[in-house]
Amino acid sequence: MVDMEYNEMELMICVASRVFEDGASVSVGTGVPCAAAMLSQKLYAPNLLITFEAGSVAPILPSMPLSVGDSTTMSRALQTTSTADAMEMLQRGLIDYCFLGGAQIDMYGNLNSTVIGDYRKPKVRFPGSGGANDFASMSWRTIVVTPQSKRRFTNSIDFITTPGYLTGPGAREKAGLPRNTGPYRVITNMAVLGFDDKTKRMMIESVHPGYTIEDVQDNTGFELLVSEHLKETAPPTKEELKILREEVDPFRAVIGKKAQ
Amino acid sequence: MVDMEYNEMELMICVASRVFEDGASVSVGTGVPCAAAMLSQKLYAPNLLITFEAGSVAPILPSMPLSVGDSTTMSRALQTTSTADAMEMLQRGLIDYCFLGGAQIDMYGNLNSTVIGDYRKPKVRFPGSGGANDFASMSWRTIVVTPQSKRRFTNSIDFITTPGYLTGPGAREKAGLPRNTGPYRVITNMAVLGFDDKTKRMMIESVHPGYTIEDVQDNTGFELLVSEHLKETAPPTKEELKILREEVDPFRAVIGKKAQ
Amino acid sequence: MDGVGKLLGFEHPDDMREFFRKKSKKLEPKLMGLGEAVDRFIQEGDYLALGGFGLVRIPMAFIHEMIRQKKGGLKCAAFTSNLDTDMLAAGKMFKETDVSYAIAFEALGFPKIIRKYFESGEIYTTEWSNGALGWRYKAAAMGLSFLPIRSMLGTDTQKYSAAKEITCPFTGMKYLAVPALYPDAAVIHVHAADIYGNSYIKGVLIADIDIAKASKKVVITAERIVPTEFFRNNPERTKIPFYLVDAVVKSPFGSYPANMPYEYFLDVEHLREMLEAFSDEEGLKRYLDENIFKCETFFDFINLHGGMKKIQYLIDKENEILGGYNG
Amino acid sequence: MDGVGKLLGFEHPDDMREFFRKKSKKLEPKLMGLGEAVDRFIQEGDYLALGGFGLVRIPMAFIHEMIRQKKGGLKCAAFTSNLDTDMLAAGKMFKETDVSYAIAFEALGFPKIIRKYFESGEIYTTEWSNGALGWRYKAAAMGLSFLPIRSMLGTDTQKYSAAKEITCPFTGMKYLAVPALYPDAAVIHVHAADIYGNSYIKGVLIADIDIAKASKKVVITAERIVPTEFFRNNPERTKIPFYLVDAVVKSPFGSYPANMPYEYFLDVEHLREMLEAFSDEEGLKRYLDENIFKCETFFDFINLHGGMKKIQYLIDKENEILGGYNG
Repeated sequence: MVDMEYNEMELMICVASRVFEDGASVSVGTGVPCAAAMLSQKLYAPNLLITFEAGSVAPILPSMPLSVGDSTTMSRALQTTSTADAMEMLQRGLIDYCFLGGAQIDMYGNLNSTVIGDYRKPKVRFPGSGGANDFASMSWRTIVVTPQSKRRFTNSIDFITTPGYLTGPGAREKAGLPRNTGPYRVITNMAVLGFDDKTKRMMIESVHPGYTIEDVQDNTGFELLVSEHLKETAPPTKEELKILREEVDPFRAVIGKKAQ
Repeated sequence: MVDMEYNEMELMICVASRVFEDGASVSVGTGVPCAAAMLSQKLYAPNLLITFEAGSVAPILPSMPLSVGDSTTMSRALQTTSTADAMEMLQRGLIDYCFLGGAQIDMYGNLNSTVIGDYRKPKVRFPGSGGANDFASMSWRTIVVTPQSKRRFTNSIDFITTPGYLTGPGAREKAGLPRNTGPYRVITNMAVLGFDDKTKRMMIESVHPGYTIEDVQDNTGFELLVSEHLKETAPPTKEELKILREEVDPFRAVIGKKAQ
Repeated sequence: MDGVGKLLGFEHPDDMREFFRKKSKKLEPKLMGLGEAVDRFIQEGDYLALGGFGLVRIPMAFIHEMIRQKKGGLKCAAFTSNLDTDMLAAGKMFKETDVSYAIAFEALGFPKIIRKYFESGEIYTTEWSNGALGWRYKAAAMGLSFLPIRSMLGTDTQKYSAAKEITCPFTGMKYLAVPALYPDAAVIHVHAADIYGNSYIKGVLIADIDIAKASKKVVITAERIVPTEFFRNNPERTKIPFYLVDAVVKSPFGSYPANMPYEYFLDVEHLREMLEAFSDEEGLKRYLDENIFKCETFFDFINLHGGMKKIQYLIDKENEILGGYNG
Repeated sequence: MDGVGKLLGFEHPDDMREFFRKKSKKLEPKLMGLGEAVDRFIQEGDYLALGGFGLVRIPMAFIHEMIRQKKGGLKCAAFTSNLDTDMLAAGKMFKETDVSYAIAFEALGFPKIIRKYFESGEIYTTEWSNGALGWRYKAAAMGLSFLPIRSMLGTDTQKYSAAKEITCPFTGMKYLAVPALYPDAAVIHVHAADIYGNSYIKGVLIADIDIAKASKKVVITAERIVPTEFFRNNPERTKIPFYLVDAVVKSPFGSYPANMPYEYFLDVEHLREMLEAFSDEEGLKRYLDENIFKCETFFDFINLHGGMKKIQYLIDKENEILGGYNG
């Protein structure tokens, strides 16, 4: 019997796993992205092509990697190559999805994972871009997974580490970024958000069971648009939870953590 | 007993083999360059680093290659890599010498191996640059091996395939080519020619036994300078001929040909 | 100085991104016969890139089948190709070419009739060095429209190319910008491939990895088909990954009479016969008739030149040079 | 928009050409001890590049010895380095850094005291993405002063970098030009090397081949020293060729507590202890004292954390994941 209670991490992973079409390609990091990609491979997209920026291509992951280049990422891989190769695969347009987090996100999906406060005198210093800027610049669709809060969802973003739609429609193209790319979904503990085609502003696509539009808006520091086709998010299925808990993350390395 | 008679090909190979310092690096092609490099490794520069543009590094050549990437070039090599790698090794300044031929050469050491006549309506079409332009642009010193004749040594060169000193002092740098590079020696059946430091014009350095300065000048379509330190070329030694004939080219693949 | 040559095989990287986005990344079987691969993946007007170098690792069986199917009107890169582009020239299959080295069989000599074809004015050439043409593939492989390089500058090779001069924003240095080369179709002969297209090449890689990344359609011809476990067990073997590949063709001895490193040496005897035959129109026609049009399979062709006995001789020769297969 | 960050580790390619010209290409023995390698090849003020990535294939024994010898005043690249640059930060060994990813031990958390060091203003940072920093190495590895790239554009990461915008001469596209990165010294941990420096890396290569080509001095630390025949018998094994290398150091288990793919897994237990210790100045000082200053050799350090038994556990764990060494 699967316990149908689920925590926020489990919810976000299950929802994220449904994004991929079979045969899509994805650049992943450790943690939630990896769990979502693994779950998706087992349930929805058996041909999901998983790549890691340290150089591994199409592994059959035995467990959650702790590091983007650790041995699990090479397990039964179809190729082990270089970071430049992985980045140039992105630059050639071969990667459909990437998966990011961040300390702050604004209404255009711009992300901060560098500093809070002034760059030269930061209150908090985070790791910086890592591969995030490259992924979000060059993959076709960026997916962000992050908990919903006023502090995180803010237009007073201290530093744009990673490009969303920058200052709005046309701004990515003007900056020189590849055509037709950008943020696609933001998956939080309360909702799935998308981006309005015209204005490129963040928009509620579906609200998770137990939450309302107001809950989502109250936990966002800027005004959200609401999709005409607003839905309630389907909760994690029995199958999703079972496979996530038993096969994807049996040691609860990711699903045992608090969403942050 | 070594037959001390030698043909022009043997002479040019022996003279060329004396150019390298031990520990120098050289990009070679098939034929004379390869024979000279092999002979040099056996007699003068055991640490001569031989590279081929198809991607082989530091082989112990069992025999004369027929093709720049054939299996002999990989025999007991220290690395098999790519053409880009080989070319970038040149671009980084890691290659001391390269070895070229050509249908025409002018007083600045510019070489033609592309066409005789008009480019779009050639009387004769030759193979083109191959790696020659890259080698002569980016290695430190270019060595040319070619028979001496008025037809070949001409300032009416139809096409500059490969850069010598272009139009004279400073022209390479002005064109954007790397600093302090250029033609170093031209080895013919009659003489060893160098280039005057100031004018970058071709200059007789040493004349082979049996030839005079006049012979060389009479077989050259432009006026040659003569080095202050003009010498007679030392003829092939017994040791050079023995090793060339017995170890380097036992099947006379190169030394059995007419110089052309 | 901007090159005056026609720019061939160039695309905007954003257009190529759209193309590569649509290309399937599924692990799906792509094995097919030579005939089908040539028919489906080589179209009139295509810009064709061939793997290998000089007399080494040439997809010769594929080229024979192209000639048999009379594929024509192509563009191609003569990138230190001789045997391969010479064969295409023999079939009068291309009209435009980026040339860095063509015609001569390197140390063995040159086929007169092919030189004549190049001199005839029937072929339009844009000039490059080997380095430049290799970097054009690499620019495309990196997803760029150009790469800065330091060769070809100041020469007529530059003048008759399609390169442009640029200035380094950090040093003020002059560079030559070589434009990306995105071939429509590439054919690469490898040592081993699985049915999905994962491919192993042993020995020098030449420009083949960049060519596979740069090209819109990639056909792999392989000495042998191996289980995918060959790659999963040791993923550093994968020189060309499956997601770049459109077709896999089993093509044993497919490089003959060229050299397949670690497998069989080149057939000097046959190459000399080819040079002889390629002296005039009549010899050329006879060679193509006997060796291609009258042969049903590539083995039929090899049988004309000694068959098993010749192949064993070339394998023995190769083992002498490279000490046998040590994969 | 030109980046406002300070340009670190840059050189004119012509100056680097002169440097590389003088570097010996002789096949000569370069084997030496850790102490000598650190003493001779790491100088105050050097720009240092470290091979590996995150918690994988880190030259940890070398870093310990650098801390022991109190090497300081360095510049370095924090190229998805955490364990490595965090250790250097722990020793307050660098003042300026190109940073693409630092501080956090990826999925395991972050060491508070290292974050504080980065927040203190004592370190000058120039900002990059992993791709950009990797391409900076690659530009140098290609002998260029820059490469055009399509990421970082439009962001503050671009603003605080030292990159410049350029225009493609063929398409008019905007690119970011990232300047070459030519480190003074690189340290790369590999699976096997011969005494001349020929080196084999198994599994992901990260940016290490480009780093080896880009750097003025290259130190290889190797799990094992092997005969040169290991490479001559199968020259595709050579990931880094001897002529790039200045020193070879035998360094078994030299990546511990980080992961050495196909050899031993990372020691989560120890990494968690480090995170704990690196919470405050006192814990940090104690960690460095006990694990480095009071240890004569790297084996002494490993013995503090379980020695043979721990190592065997990590080997077993690795064999479970990658099925044992299948070189």
